[in-house]
Amino acid sequence: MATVAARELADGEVVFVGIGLPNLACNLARATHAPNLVLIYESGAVGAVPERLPVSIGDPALVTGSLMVCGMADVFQLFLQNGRIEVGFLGGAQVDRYGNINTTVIGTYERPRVRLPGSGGAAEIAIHARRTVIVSKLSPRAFPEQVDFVTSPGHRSGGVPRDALRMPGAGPVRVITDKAILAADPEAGELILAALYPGVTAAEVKASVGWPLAAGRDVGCVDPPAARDLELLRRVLDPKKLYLKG
Amino acid sequence: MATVAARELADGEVVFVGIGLPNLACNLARATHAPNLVLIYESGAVGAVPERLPVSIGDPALVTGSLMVCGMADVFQLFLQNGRIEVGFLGGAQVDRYGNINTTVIGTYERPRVRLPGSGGAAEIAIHARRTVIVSKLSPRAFPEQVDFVTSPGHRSGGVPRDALRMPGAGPVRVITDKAILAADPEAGELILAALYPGVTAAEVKASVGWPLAAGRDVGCVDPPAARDLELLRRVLDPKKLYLKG
Amino acid sequence: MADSAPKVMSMHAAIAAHVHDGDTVVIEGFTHLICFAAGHEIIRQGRTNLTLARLTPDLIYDQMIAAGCARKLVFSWAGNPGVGSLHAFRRAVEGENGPRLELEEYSHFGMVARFAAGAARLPFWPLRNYMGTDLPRANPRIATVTCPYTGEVLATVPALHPDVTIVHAQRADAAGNTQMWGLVGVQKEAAFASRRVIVVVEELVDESVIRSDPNRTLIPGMIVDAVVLEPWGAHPSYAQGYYDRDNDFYVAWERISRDRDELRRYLDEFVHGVRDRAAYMEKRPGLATRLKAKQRHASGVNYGF
Amino acid sequence: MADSAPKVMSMHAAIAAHVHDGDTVVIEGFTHLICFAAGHEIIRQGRTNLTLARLTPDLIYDQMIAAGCARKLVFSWAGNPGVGSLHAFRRAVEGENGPRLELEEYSHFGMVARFAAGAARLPFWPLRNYMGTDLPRANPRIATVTCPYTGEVLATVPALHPDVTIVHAQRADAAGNTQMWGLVGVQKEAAFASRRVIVVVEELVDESVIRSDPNRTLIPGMIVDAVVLEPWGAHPSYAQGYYDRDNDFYVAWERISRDRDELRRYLDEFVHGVRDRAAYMEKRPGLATRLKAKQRHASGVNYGF
Repeated sequence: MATVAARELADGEVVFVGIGLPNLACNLARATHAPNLVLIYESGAVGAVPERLPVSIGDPALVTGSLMVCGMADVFQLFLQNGRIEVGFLGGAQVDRYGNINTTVIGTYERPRVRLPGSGGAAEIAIHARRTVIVSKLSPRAFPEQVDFVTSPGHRSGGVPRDALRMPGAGPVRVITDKAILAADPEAGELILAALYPGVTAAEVKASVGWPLAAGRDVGCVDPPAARDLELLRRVLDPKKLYLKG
Repeated sequence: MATVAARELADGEVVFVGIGLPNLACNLARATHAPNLVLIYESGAVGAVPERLPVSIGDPALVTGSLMVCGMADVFQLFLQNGRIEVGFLGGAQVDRYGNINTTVIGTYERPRVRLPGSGGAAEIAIHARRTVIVSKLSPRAFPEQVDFVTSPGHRSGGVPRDALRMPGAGPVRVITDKAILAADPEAGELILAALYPGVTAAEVKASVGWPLAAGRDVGCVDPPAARDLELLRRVLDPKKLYLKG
Repeated sequence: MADSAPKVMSMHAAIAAHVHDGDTVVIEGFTHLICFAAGHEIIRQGRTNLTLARLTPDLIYDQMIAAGCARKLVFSWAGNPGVGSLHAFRRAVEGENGPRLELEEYSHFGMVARFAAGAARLPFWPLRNYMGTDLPRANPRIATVTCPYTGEVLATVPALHPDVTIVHAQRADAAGNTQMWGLVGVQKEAAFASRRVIVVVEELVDESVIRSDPNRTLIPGMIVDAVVLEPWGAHPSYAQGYYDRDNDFYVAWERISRDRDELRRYLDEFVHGVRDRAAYMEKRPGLATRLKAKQRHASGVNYGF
Repeated sequence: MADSAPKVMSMHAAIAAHVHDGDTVVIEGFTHLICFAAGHEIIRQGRTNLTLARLTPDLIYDQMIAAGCARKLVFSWAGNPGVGSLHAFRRAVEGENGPRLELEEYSHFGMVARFAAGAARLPFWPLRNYMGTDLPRANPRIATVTCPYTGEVLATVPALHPDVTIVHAQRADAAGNTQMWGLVGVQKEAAFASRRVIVVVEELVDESVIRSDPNRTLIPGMIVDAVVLEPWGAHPSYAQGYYDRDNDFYVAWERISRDRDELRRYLDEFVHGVRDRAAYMEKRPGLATRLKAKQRHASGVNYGF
């Protein structure tokens, strides 16, 4: 997933990095095809060059040697709301048919069965980043037809499309999972099957998703990770296997 | 005037310092009875201890050795609008019966006879400082019944009192001139004669003011400057006579 | 008015003087410089009915919730950063009987904007946000305002005015002029928004150190009520240039906080069982050596004229 | 997107590429770090119909007004700081035929708020101000908004989005990551509000210098279009740690600007008569020695972990 997510990033882009796999993907992209990627963390570190894999988005390794550290009022107002962030990574407990993400509650808000951490910066990243990429493992529980709570809006929330809600960013253009890549249909905003990992069938992916998953015109095949990338991930970027579990 | 203005300041107060005589007065107070005065300049210098008399409110001597330097957004939002400034000094080309100050135009706004610099930070200092002190030389031209343009509001502007306009600060409590001290009548908000400099008559002051100047119940006599204060002003604080002209 | 009473005091004295039952308390810090020492002292002094506000409740608010200090939580992300859940928080919120802890929930931008409004003494702050999310449904204090120029409808959040904000920093002078570097989060705004401010520092320095680099000062002494010297006071959080984050403890908290009894034993031993932070550190031989920061010095600058 | 085209260029090239006739131009700096060199190059390149915006027009905008660059002035205090008037400005505004220069006038707080709104991409900024003043009568763009929580009526100003902002700073790297200290005014907000940004520096430094002290960075390279190395480019304004303000010149400007012919002679000799700032400095032997800053070094900080 990390290597597939890394391919979503072009050199020179400004990316709002979340913790976990997105962080790994961004650092992999920076170490390979995108040396001029500018990593921004909601903690205030801009142009970070972490010497070790950060264990949180507030890790001291993100500060030492970074280009700029600013307060969080600046992060959200001058960078994000200002429209300076080109790509934002998002993840969540639930992702639905229109790319809405839930990181707030399973169950009702008032009587939650599972209380999740909440938005953090995800709601505003989903609204403002020029595009977002969702990273999440595929399962029927994680991909319901409709999320229990819209923390971070996708292409349609409550039936209303993004542009009618005047959201500045383009929303989740791609969803990177462990079996396939989904992409947002440009018109309907619905997530459809875009590419399959080697050895995975479309039926398998459809069975892992809570709505009748449509397939794009050309369902591609995801290239397997390059040996060099795996080597980098395992030896250099995450030698302690903090994120590369299983 | 500098020595008289200095007496308006109590030790430990936080004072928003203007350039010219107010600056001299504040530094005199700090050198004498108010060593813990905190000087804040609209340029962003907080707790300044200028080694030389600053020639402007943006002088580098205000920065070197100060306690804090912040951006102007913080000066106006976090210090002034937040209500942290106890005393503000103001001056102006015209001061009227209710302590309104004009630093914008003589004549009409559209066709000014004399174009003055404008508000700078004066409008918001007049509104937000917990109290203000006006420093201005007495003359009929400088003290008309009504200013041509209200840059910085006093106790009544357009006939409406401060509290009806919901201004946080108390407004100009004292006007320090070269002949007398005027004070705002607590009820009417009108400037009245509070104290005379030695050798100055009430009639002389009344002749220098464009409205029928009332006198307070006890018109006091302003103590002459202490020899020590004059010495300090002439030898230490303004040896080049930048502000102590004539 | 810059008060002339001495501000430097012990953590015990600062909490006793400035944190009262029922207060809205903010211990800010985004991963960095979170003042665990102050949270522990609040637990030791048995404060109750507190409204705890901060962006990321973190382990310290989880401990305070477990210890019974909190009535309400105002927040935007309640998790164990990089690890998982805050289990005392979850136990207080999940389940069929409904929450035992009142919640007022925003996103990070919303919380930052609440502090910004408080610091500027504006009643609200506008932000372009929340369209399409369910957050305004969960929290009716998220409202809207119409731009007088463009007619656009923007989201608003109300100002937050804590009774007391506690800020941990690398250094301050005795008057509370405080310098921080590395991640500075929303501490400046929280302090200016607050009725009272306690600053806790790794080093108490001479005024001349502060005055040598005034652009580094984030919080002026004039808004500070108490200054506490408490080295290692942010552990298991960190202080850039002083000590690293104790990630092992964050990982261990997953296990400790899952179990009420284990959590109680933790509080008994490391909070109630110690008098102050020095005693806490004595219980952890080797910690200081393991986490002590390496040297990475900033290039100099000249302030002369 | 961080552009890969080289950003370091001459002042001539930067102005030619990024300042066009009719643009809204901001050369910010509150007394400190005012980029006279950029203003002079704009005059030399004969730009016209500019809307000049900044809090304090200062001598540089007086010169640009006299040179015929300006159609409009957006400002809050138009004087010669510590000295008196800007006479070219006054001549353009006073008199019975009415102003030849369009004015849009605020107070400092209003101008700061306009830049803050622009930087945050909000259409307006709320402030508690202007009650009782005649400023909203003189400038109808000062409007009001009603707080959705308290019903209070607050003043508003509209966002300002300059076409180009020029910032003078002590140091930057080749990518435009810019560090400033001393008075920093409203430069960060102006740069973020702007469509294009030119940074002019006393020293072009290696990226490692910037990275050694990231909290000192005010403007990130990703929003910078051009980087110009121009030592003494702020004279007669100053650069903390590099050179003092040339107060003698500010005093002299009172005399020079009072007289149209004398002002023209000044522009002929010191603006049109030189190719660049190096040539300007050659015309002033002794200036560098007289104004060079003394050493007052900041206490160090450690960024290690």
